[in-house]
Amino acid sequence: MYKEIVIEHFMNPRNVGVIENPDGYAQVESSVCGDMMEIYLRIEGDRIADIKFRTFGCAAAIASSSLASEWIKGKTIAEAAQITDEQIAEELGLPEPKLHCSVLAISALHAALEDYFKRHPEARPSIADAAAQGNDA
Amino acid sequence: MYKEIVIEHFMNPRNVGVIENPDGYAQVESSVCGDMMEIYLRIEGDRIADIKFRTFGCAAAIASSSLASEWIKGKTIAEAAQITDEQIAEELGLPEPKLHCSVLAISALHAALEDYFKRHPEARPSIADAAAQGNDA
Amino acid sequence: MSTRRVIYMDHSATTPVDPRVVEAMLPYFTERYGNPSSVYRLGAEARAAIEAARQTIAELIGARPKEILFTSCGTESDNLALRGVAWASRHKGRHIITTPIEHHAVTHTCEQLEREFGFRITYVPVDRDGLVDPEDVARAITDETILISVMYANNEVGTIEPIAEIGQIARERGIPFHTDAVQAGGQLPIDVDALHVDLLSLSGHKFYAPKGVGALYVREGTPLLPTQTGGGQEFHRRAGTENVPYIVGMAKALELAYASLDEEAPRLQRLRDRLIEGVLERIPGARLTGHRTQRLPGHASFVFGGVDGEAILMYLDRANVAASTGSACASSESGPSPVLEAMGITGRQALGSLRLSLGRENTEEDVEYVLRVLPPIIEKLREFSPICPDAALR
Amino acid sequence: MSTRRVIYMDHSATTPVDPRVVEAMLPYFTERYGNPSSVYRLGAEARAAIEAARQTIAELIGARPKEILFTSCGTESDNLALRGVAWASRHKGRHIITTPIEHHAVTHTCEQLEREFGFRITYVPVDRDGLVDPEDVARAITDETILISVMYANNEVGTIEPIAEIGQIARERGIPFHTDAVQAGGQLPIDVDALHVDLLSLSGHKFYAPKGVGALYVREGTPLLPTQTGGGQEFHRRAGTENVPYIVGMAKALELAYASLDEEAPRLQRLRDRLIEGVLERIPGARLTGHRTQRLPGHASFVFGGVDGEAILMYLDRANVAASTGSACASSESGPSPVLEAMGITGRQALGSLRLSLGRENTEEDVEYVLRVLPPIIEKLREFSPICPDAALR
Ligand SMILES: Cc1ncc(COP(=O)(O)O)c(C=O)c1O
Ligand SMILES: Cc1ncc(COP(=O)(O)O)c(C=O)c1O
Repeated sequence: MYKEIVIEHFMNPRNVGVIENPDGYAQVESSVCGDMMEIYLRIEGDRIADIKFRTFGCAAAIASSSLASEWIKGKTIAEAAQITDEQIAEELGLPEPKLHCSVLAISALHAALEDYFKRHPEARPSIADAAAQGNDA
Repeated sequence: MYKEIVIEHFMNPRNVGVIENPDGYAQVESSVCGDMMEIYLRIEGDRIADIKFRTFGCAAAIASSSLASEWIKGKTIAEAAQITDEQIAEELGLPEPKLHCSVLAISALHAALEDYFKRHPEARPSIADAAAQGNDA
Repeated sequence: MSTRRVIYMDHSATTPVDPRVVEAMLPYFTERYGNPSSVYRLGAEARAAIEAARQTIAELIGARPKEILFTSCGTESDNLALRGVAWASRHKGRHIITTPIEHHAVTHTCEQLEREFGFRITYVPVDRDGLVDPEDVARAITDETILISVMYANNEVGTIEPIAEIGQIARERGIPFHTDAVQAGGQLPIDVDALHVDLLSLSGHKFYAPKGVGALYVREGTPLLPTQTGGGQEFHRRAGTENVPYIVGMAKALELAYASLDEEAPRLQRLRDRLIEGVLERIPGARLTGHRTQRLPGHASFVFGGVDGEAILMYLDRANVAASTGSACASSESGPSPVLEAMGITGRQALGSLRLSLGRENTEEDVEYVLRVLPPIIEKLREFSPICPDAALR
Repeated sequence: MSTRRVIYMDHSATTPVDPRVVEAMLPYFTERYGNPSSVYRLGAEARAAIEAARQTIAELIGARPKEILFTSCGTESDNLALRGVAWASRHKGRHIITTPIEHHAVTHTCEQLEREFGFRITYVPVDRDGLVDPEDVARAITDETILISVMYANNEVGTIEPIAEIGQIARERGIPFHTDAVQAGGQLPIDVDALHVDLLSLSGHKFYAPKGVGALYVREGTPLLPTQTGGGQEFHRRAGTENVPYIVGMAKALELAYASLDEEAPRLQRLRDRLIEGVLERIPGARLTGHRTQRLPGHASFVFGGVDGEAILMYLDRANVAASTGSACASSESGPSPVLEAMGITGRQALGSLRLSLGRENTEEDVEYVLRVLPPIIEKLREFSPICPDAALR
């Protein structure tokens, strides 16, 4: 059911843990299956300097969290915001019933960024920026 | 499905054939499955001196005819009239769906005797005789 | 049993399992025994085996894997097709079109739908050869028609029906079309698109897989209410822990059948034609049932005047030949065959039917042997019979 | 796969086929391949094998041979019991009583009867241990009640239900009583008269026969409309060419299971109790689900706070232990288990369930091995988890 890459991330998830006094934080739940994820961000300038997560969920949920954290860490906020759940699911080769697990990881990231923007409205990328990023990619 | 005795009678049926100018004759059909049987009787005094039959039907039908003919041959009319389809079915060990095949043989005998009685009313056993026979058995 | 080899000529009733199929199944009993729904590796391994089998069968009949459901037999496939579509569409209409020569798995299901659930069934007629006229199907369609079911090839008389033409008509009218391809599977090429079918039944034991496994092709978008509910197996359309060994075996068997079809079909056809010729030549009053050429490659069927089919079988059995009279599955029902009746062969004549269906192990010698032993059997039985063969033949 | 032996502790999901069962089945694939409906000797031989199997199973559960129907799996047995009785009795009433902890083969069938065919279903509650109170069943009966269905032993939590008492109540009210004995078959003694059941489902693959064969006991006189129609097999109650090898295999397997029950049940029970003790002792916050003593001899099931069941399974798989979370058949459905919910174990807590079900090959060493590898797995997963175990436990 799972590809080896899922197992690998699941057995050795990157960036598990918490960050004390994070710059961005969120806890989200999946309405589909009850999975839950927590994301902690440390942001330096426009860059996500550190990320930690904790996930309650199946192998796919934990692997999605781990892969997402790996991709996010070190990226600029604008870059990180472009990562989609489809990309995660594709990279992990998730089977259909597990697609919602990759959605969970990306929702958690967005929620944690939102949390950061609430306290740092100046950091929120304008729609124009986002569009420019999109064209770059 | 069939016991060896059925196969034996079926492969080597006794008394197959016809009797020219029989004393009693009948042709009967099964309403259940379309089987058909013909019986020819030669009667001497009160005894069934000879019997021949021809049967269109399955192994059970042919074996029932054969066994019945064997039992009937040489018996008195009164004795022969006592033979029942249950006795035939039991001797052959017929499975349930084939019970009607033994009925066919006995019906044919009764019809052939009836044919004889029509021409020889004096031979018809009285009810008292039949009852006496019954008590004897 | 006798030590003499049985000459098995009842492949339309069932076939021996091919040793290569047994080989393919064996690991799934004692080693790869995982439940395909389990997440661990033993389970994933079983799941993968099923999906590979599904892929194989889909490719062989021109379908997509998602359109193949595994069932427990041809009867279940037919039942699921009929009842599943009937229930799913019952608010649209309650009229079903079929033929009088279908297998009991279809006709008795139609009868239950009629008697118990208020459906109306139209049986379009067949001709003397057992052929359905597509025009008759077209004429039978009403606004209430929710399903048409016509078999691909008949089990009793071997006739191959004009499925593509009927499918075309069904397609144009937007009515789901089911074909019972249980006899055709592995014997005739199947392409669900070329045949324009929406549902198609297969049964493993007719092509050297075991008894107790079948498949139903269901074209995407065909309405179908599951008739076996429970776990989410088979895309939530047929619940029940999957019979992994048999599913693997069925795919293997169908693959082998189609891989050898190009040689095997003409070979069987030659044997069949020799058998038909020989029987008609050597047995007075013998008559072929079913179409002379548009018939299953290994299928020869006859009626003989004045004798009963079961009696012929028993004599053949003693001569070490296994054959059948009408449908084996119908042997618990007595009386003349409704299939022959529909073709105009009625009453006692229909009781004297014999089916010889050839398969892989059969050789020319087998055919010659049967042609040697059969005529004296018929002759002997006719001696026992009160029905003059000539009269019976008219 | 790894060369290390897998420690298989998922016998409630399925079992490996016993080699003696394979042995018993093998001749029926390639040698004794006749269709049981055929009249010749190859057919009669197959018929005799089926009837001998029927006799064996009937004797083992205190039934008469005519009351045993062979099916294609436990799911079909459950479906036939429910749908067959429902349809046969629908003019009498449309009320069915069951429980919320039945297998999906029962609950999803009830749901379809309710949604599509106008039946009304009452689910009597269970207590924290998963036990049904017979008094609740008695109270749920109305004049419209046509069937009661309560499982003998639950697959997820192992609890054994008071079937005889419920059967007594059903008997007194003249209502047919079905029990799903799929988990109990071969593990608990079954006597259909002592249990007062009218219908009872079995599935071969839970007692070392293959997946894809089942049986349904139907007490004489119980109303039942066939749900698979066609040939006259199984006393006209379940059409379809019989799966001769598996039928032979299932009888053999059940015979073996009951022949060794007196030693095997206490042995499994000891292993199970050691497993339960060990887990509760070594894993903080672990909780047993199901009744402590009134449970299947080899069945141990738990919930752990703060971790997800599937994640536990995957880690166990890597440690070469095959186990399950809830019902394997339910693994295509997500969300918390309705069985645990019915027992008051709700939400995220119910997601962290683990079932270890022991069987013939399992040894004391296996149990000790699991007790060694499981605690660190739970610990590690809790480290990943945002849910404080203590909070999750309340
Ligand atoms: C045309 C046809 N349909 C359906 C069936 C039923 O298939 P099964 O024997 O697998 O139940 C058969 C075989 O008996 C058949 O010949
Ligand atoms: C209690 C119960 N009932 C029914 C079934 C279904 O049986 P099968 O897997 O043979 O379809 C199972 C097994 O999955 C079960 O545990």
